[in-house]
Amino acid sequence: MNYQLLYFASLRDAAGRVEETVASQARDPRTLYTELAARYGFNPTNTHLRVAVNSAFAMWDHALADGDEVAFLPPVSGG
Amino acid sequence: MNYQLLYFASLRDAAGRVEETVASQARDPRTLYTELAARYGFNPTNTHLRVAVNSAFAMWDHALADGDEVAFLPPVSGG
Amino acid sequence: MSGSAPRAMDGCLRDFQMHTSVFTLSYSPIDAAALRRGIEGLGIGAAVVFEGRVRDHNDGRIVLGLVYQAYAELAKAEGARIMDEARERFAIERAVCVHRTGELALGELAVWVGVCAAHRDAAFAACRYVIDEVKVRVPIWKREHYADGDAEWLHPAD
Amino acid sequence: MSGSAPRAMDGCLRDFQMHTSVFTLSYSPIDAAALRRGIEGLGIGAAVVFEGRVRDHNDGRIVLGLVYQAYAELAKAEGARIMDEARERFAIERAVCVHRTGELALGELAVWVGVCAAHRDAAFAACRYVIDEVKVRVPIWKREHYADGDAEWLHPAD
Repeated sequence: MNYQLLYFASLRDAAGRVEETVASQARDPRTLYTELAARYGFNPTNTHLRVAVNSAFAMWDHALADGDEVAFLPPVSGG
Repeated sequence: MNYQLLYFASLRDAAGRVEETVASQARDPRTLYTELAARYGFNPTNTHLRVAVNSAFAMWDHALADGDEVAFLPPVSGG
Repeated sequence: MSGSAPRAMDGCLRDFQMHTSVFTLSYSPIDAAALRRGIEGLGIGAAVVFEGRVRDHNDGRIVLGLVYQAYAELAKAEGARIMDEARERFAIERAVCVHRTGELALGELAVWVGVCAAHRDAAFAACRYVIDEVKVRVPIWKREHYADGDAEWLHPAD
Repeated sequence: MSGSAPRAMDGCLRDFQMHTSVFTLSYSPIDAAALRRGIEGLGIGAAVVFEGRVRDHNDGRIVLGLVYQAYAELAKAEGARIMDEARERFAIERAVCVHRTGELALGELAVWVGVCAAHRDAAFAACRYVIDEVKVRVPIWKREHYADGDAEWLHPAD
């Protein structure tokens, strides 16, 4: 399936891109993150991150659909 | 002794004056207030009031000196 | 803007590093924008401002306006004590409070409290402390004018 | 002033009686004076404003400036939820929060929260609630530039 990935903050710097479309066999964010972590050198553990699918917070085992927009969110530091 | 009296809020309305100099035998604010309450129809009990002498909060049994400025302060309602 | 508040604030701006606290009375309208500039600064991460305004109703009665009367000398002394206490109790940089006196129309600012600090905990706590203490300790009295023609001094039971 | 914040505020002023809460992001500098006018009103006795600003130091390092990056769509949605929660939990009239994005210089406003209410208890509590929740829930990230040439994203441990 194809996913629209968005990257923010340190993950954006590590991936070297703001967004991209990836083709992946992953069916949930957990598996997708593991793929991307291997590709870009992200921290392989994901316990510090949150997941958003289609601009809404989602669970790590959320069932992804083709074309979904997915973002892995580092701890926030606004305010 | 002569005292410089200042009146505020409802006591100013009841006394019909902002300030005045009074000659009194009173030697403390408690006695002075009793005199003024009788003269102007103030509430004879003073438990709701505070006393200031020479622009500082004072006790009801403060020893007054000739020329002291005395004010009896109703509960405040600023802010 | 005339009145003592803006002048006090100009002083803050001129002597930027001066840690200070200011309490003043203002017979003329309070200039919130000028006061706000007095609590800015490069070392300051957080500012909290409280504004008390004249409401059009109180306790179910329609209010047309009000008068604040102050025992000015004692009010300024007691207000200064409160500001000093706020500086002692909380890790703040500056605290400013201006209380209006005289006749106020609906919507006008009655009191302005501004506190700045490195962090927001102290700024919130100090701002709250100042307004709470000012309301119960500073000799200022409010007389409300009501739509029914009545007017009265507010003397909350202690 | 351009940006969505002033426009949101104009809306508040036009429809005065509308009880509302607003969360926006602003790429241009935050106009605190314009925002403040959005929380005025004749039924309002208390207003509390929190301002977060760019400090010249953090954790002992000298800061030269910073960048806020936001996941805009989710940030606006989560921010709106926080404002709604504040309205549900506290007896307030209006709550407004604007968070800056992009490059900020020292002293610039990073975030502005304004709440107005009939009474100060609710105004203080709601203002505090909004900034506390925004800081931990809204997907916005800060990258500080330091005097030693380093720069890093701040990702506080959860």
